Amino acid sequence: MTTVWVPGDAAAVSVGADEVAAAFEAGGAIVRRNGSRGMLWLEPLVEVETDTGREGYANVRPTDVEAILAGTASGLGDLDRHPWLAGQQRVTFARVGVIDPQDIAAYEAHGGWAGLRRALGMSAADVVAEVTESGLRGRGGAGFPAGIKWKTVSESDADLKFVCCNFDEGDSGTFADRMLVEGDPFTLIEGMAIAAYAVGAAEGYIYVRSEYPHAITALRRAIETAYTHGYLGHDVAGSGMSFDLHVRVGAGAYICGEESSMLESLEGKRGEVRAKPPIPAISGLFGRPTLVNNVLSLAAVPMILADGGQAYAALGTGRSRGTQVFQLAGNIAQGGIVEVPFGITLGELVNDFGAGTLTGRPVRAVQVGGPLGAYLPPDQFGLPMDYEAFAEAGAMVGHGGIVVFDDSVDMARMARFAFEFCAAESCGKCTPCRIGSVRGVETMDRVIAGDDPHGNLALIDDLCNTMTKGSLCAMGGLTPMPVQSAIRHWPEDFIADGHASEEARP
Amino acid sequence: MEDSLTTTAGTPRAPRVRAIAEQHLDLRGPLLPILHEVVAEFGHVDRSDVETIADVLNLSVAEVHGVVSFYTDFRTEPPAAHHVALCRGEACQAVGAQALFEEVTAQHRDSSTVEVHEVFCLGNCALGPSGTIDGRLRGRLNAESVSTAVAR
Amino acid sequence: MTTYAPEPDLGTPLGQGADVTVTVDGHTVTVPGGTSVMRAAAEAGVSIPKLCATDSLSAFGSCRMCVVEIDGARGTPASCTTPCTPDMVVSTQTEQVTEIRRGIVELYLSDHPADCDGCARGNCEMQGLARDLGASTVRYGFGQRHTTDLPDDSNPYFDYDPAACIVCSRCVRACSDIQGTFALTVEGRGFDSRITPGGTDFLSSECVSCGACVQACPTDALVEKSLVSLGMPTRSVDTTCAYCGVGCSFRAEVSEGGDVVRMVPSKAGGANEGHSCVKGRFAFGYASHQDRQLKPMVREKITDEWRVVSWEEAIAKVATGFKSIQEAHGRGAIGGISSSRCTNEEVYVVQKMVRAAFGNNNVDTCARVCHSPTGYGLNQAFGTSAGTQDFKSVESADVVLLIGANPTDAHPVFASRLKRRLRQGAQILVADPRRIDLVRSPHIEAAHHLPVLPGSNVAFVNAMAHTIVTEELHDLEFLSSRCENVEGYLEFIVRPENSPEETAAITGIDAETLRSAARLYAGADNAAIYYGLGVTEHSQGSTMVMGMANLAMITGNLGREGVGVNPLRGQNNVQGSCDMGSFPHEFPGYRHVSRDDVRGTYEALWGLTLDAEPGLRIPNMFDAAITGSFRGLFVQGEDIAQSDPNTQHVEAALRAMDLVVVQDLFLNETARFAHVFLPGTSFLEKDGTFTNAERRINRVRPVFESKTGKSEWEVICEISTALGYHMAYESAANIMDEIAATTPTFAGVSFERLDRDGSLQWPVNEAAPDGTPTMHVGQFVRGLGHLSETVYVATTERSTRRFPLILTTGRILTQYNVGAQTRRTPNQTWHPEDVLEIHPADAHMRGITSGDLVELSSRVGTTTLRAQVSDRMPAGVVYTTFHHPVTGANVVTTENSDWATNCPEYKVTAVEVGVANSRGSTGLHTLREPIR
Amino acid sequence: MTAHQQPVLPPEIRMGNDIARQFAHLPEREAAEMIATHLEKFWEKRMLRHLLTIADPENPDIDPLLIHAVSCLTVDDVDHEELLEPSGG
Repeated sequence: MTTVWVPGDAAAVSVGADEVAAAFEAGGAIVRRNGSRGMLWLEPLVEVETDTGREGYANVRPTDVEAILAGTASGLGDLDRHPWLAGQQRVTFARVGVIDPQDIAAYEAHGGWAGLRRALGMSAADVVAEVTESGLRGRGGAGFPAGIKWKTVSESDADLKFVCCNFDEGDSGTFADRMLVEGDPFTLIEGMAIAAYAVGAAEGYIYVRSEYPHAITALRRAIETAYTHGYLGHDVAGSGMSFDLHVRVGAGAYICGEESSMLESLEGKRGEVRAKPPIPAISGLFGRPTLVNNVLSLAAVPMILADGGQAYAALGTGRSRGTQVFQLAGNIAQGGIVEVPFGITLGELVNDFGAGTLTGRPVRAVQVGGPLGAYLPPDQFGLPMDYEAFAEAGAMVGHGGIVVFDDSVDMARMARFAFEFCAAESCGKCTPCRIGSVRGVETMDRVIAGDDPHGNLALIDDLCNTMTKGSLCAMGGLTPMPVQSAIRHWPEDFIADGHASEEARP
Repeated sequence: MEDSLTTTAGTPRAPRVRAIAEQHLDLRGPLLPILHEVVAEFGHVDRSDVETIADVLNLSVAEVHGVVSFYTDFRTEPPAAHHVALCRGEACQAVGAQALFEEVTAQHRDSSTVEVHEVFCLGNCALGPSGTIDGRLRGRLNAESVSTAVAR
Repeated sequence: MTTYAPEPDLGTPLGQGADVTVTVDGHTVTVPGGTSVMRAAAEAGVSIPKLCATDSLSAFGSCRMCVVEIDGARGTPASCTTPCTPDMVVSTQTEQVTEIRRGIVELYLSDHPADCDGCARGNCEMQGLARDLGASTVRYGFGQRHTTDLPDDSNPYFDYDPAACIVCSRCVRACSDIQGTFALTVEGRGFDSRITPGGTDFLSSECVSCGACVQACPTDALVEKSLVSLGMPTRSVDTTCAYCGVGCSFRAEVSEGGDVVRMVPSKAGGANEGHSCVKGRFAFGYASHQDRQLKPMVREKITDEWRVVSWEEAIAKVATGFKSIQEAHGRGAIGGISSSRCTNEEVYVVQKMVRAAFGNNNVDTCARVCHSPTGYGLNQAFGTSAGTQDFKSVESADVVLLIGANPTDAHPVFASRLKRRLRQGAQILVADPRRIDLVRSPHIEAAHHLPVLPGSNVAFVNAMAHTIVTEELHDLEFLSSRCENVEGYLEFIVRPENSPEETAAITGIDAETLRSAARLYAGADNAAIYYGLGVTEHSQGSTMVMGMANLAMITGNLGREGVGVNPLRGQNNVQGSCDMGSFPHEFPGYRHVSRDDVRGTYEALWGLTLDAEPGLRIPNMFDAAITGSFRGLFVQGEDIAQSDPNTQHVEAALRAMDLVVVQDLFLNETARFAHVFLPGTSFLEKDGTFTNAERRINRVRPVFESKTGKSEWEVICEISTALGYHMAYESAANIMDEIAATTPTFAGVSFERLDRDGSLQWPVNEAAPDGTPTMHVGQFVRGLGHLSETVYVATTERSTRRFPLILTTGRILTQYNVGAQTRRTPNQTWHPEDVLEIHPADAHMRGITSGDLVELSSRVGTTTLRAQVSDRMPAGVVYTTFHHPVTGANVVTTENSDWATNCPEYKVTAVEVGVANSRGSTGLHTLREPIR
Repeated sequence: MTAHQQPVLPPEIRMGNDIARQFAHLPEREAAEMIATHLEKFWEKRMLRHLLTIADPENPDIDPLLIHAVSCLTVDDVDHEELLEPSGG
């Protein structure tokens, strides 16, 4: 009988993968569900096991199943050799799309648990040192060196410490966390167990947004399996270490992706941002020292421990070490996951991997790093993906999401949307964000309506200054970034005469 | 409304909510899991549920009320029969989500059986416009495919 | 009296770490580590703009007005949430931060009523900042408002206008962090965020109207109704609350027209540190109530109409009347009762009048009926008649054993302090028949509720001690070095009859629960006992006080912060009235009248010979009146006909007397039996001192002139003089000087000193020049602490077939004692009548449902009130308050009293309850007869 | 309301009995002396005198210990030394 792999990933399912799987079963095939290979424009992307490899079939519909099983359909060849994948360096995503995400034996066969085993044989301090050596920086967006955070938590003295995984992936244009968890959940579990060991935490929480029901199910199943196999619980991998891991579901609040607001939410409170200090590493969840890392940060840890920090640090550029999982989204011909070392240029990602826009029209703008990230024009495509280089360009790498727009985009509308999104998702604690976001929408409406556009853009500039410098967290502090970058690069969209006034130019 | 006092099975609501809350008492910070379960079972959080949960968790009514009102998932009115949530995030906007949202909203503006909401990102940003229809994630949506799915 | 200026707000509390030195705008300042940059700046005299910060709350960081620049630091951090680090250099007034502040104020103003310049408060912090920053224009035009909700005027004392609210959360945080009620929250999020008392209006919410939110509000959103109606105050007077024994310090803020606009709790107040409750904060209107009787009145017989007379005539009548009684019936036929509502100085002159002018020791005080067993018991055990700690001490307690007290209702400001400590992790054991709020309320849960049956306290405390001793959890070192009668006591307490198992049937407390509670108490680093009238108002009230003292001694929980035995005094000056010698056997400072040295002091100073024999206590006076040997009584500020037990007996005694003189604010129940009524002064007219439950002597200052034309002490002096003993003082300060000169524990007290230092806790003398927050450090006042063998003796008051239930009494938050004050304020809104709480099973058995009128009968009387079925009650026990004369709960209480002090056994009365109309009653009334 | 009332003892007997019961656990002589001391320290003299006149050993309503204590009273010659201790009230 033929074995076929049909992705169970939410993206694949959203375009009919479940129906395709059912059709294969009806057709007598053995159906196995993998994660997505990340070549999302090809979903549902079905793979048929052959003697020479896994033959791929793109955009499969139930009606195509008969031909595929009969061997009469045209395929993509062995997927592992597909240039789009071959051009990547998958470290964190190495197993995603390859194995059955719930098959713990397959996980181990593909190198799983090696990092944890090695870590458990080391001192906690050495584990922290290994992470420090890897140069890993927080993948959630802020890019804070993971080793420093781990060290702070490990050195905080407390009866109880926590490890929290921020899986509140709310930025539009990002989906890497979700795909990792749906495609290879044990990697995250292993990363959290290593982190818990390193910092001395006995409990872990994964805060997942409720918009990710597939991931929640996958994670819960995998955690149960990990308990059954002794990788969680009172004796992790026979080491005597105790670590309990819980999944907590958010409730529709973007701000809960901000770490302190996530902690408030985990405590069962309104997800309002906390003022810092104290930092969570010293006083976090329920006032205890808490390590908060993003999914991809924690998912990078097993490899760092398995292969050594140096191996990871060997990848990348400047102070941006290792790989980043970029996500190509929006109006893009070849959208999906591209895991490559830092240093690749924005243009290579958009044009080479992404193959330009889906509509075939010219690219006009790219937003990098989510709704709080800057809009960049194609003339900046030479920028290397590097935290510092982006910061210098008034932009940010963030979580590695890249959203492409063609030339039909109205950048004034997008700038307005940035304020609108902030108004909808602000926690409301600090004044610049709470009131400023709404005033931003109103003022931008006047600009769009042609009502004293110069004066109102000057007001927007003042507002952006107040929000940037006055806000409590990145929500209010960075909302000006898309707004001001749009005004800077596309003034013609804001002013009928095509020129924003000098004073309005940030 | 009938379901504010009784479950669909006809059992009184308050004891059931109390039982749900009590089942979560061993969790740290159990309020959100409890509210999720109440919404899953009853479709919304009623004022009486707020009082019951506050009592079980030994919180003030005001605190629970504040939490319920913060999160969009914890709706306080019963849901319509069909629920469409369309993504208005930038990635989906890049492929026409704004027009889709406006069209579908207009189509169901006066409907008592279909409610349309905006969401910001469902993590399906390469296959937009995305949305959920009665809880199921769908990609590459257009007005026609939304209508077909709602009718199903 | 000072002209009006709000109390300065330094932004955030001080830190508690080791000192750090920083430079703010060129000023160098040293502050404790952990102190915010904002506070350090304030300490250096630099004011940083702020809206969400206030020094009574920890920093929140939401308004962002307080941004500053710090050398070497990125960006513009908020100074409220940034702690000082050594050698930090801060700039608070740069162009950059001013620009940010202007931008924020412009945002605030864009969401604020355009007419807010005219807001009642007049000191709106937001408007002030806008003016200071020159940010009055709003360029955003006519935009959305965060709310269109209408003002909520449901609370009788303050209004909430959401439109004026800047959502700084100070009110929410004050309600949770200071008051501990958590009645306020933010609703919605982002721009829609608005403050709400839980999604309803204030009156129907969980709000207890403590005023902390109003106090915290920086705008006109939460504002006193009185401020709206009377306008801004023009001057203020620092004084002390006249309600419970917590003794909160307030600033009375007064309008141009002389009306008190509001009472603002003082941050400098040692007892309250800026907090307040619904009574002290708002319920002061009685002082100007139309019911106040402002002129002296006399009548020949109590059935006659009152006749308004001059002070001279009234005083002459008092003097003539008392003299003729003494001539006919002897020196001991008259006496006086002083009031715990009055100042130390007023109480002192009353006892002096009795001892010097009456020539006897027939002086007593209303503390007789509340805390006299505290005096007896603590004196026996420790050698002085006072609580061992200050209130602040609770902040160091790890386990609190609360017995027979309901602080959230009766001592709310202390309760807030206690709850804060509990939220920090301290544990509480609640011994009370009722499930009071401290057993379980938001964020507070008692480790154990010990539902001790009324009358069984001593058995309970002995079982606690038995467990501790037999499980060897006692502190032998403390016992051997600091206590006496150790062997005798230990031999007694280990007897099987004191075990939890043996006493369970008496106390109603499960033995294992009690053992667990005892272990918790004994195992704590610091365990403190707090108690109230649920301890004292029993036939073994004094024994129980000694039992608690034993418990503290055997565990070594005395003589330091966080421990002790602490009475929660009922009235503002219970401690003081006892201190001032208004007991029939004691001179000021708890010195027996038989002591020649003490008598000698007063005899020399007063120029006469004093009686060396104890006089009559209040109940003895009543008994003697009925037998005819006691015929004249002066009563100051105590409504004995309502507050004392067995009303019929009290009334019979009053009727039997030839001359009853009442000095009070109102024509109270006792005045129905009076021949002379002398108008009294409210605390807003008094000049003097009150001493609170922590022995803290606080100044009471006149806010306006006496409405009667005289101070109460002046009236007493005039009566005394008319009686033939010349008494005169220049001022209240002069009286305190005499107290200090004659009372060793008050040696260092003077008005001058108090005005300078704020308050002092006695003893204040050479050994303790700055007062004594914690007593018995190192050794007890009496030397060794005395362990008494506290044998449990059951009360004679038992439930019978005819009276199968036990009635116990207490207070409720919004009313106070006999209600004379609070009933004359909008506090009536919350508690318009006394209700009888009854367990569902007892109610069901009698066909009673909530709201029914029921008849409550004991062997001495019957009254009618409304029932409230409540599972807070244990089966077999009913409960009511005694705030309303129309109920007259004391119609049913009996003549039983504490064996040692005759403090009435209010807490145990065998009763029966039945639906009223089934017995032919028709409505809410008492069986008390009209005078005519 | 008087219908409910029990036969009323003179207050001195009622209060004296209350005190006596607190000391009943002690040897009788010691108890009687302590009761007498308490009475002298806190009772007004006319109450003590009245108690002396009504303390009828034959009266079954009077605690025998109180009778014994009364016999120790020295009403007209109170030993002041005993009373010098401060007491509270």
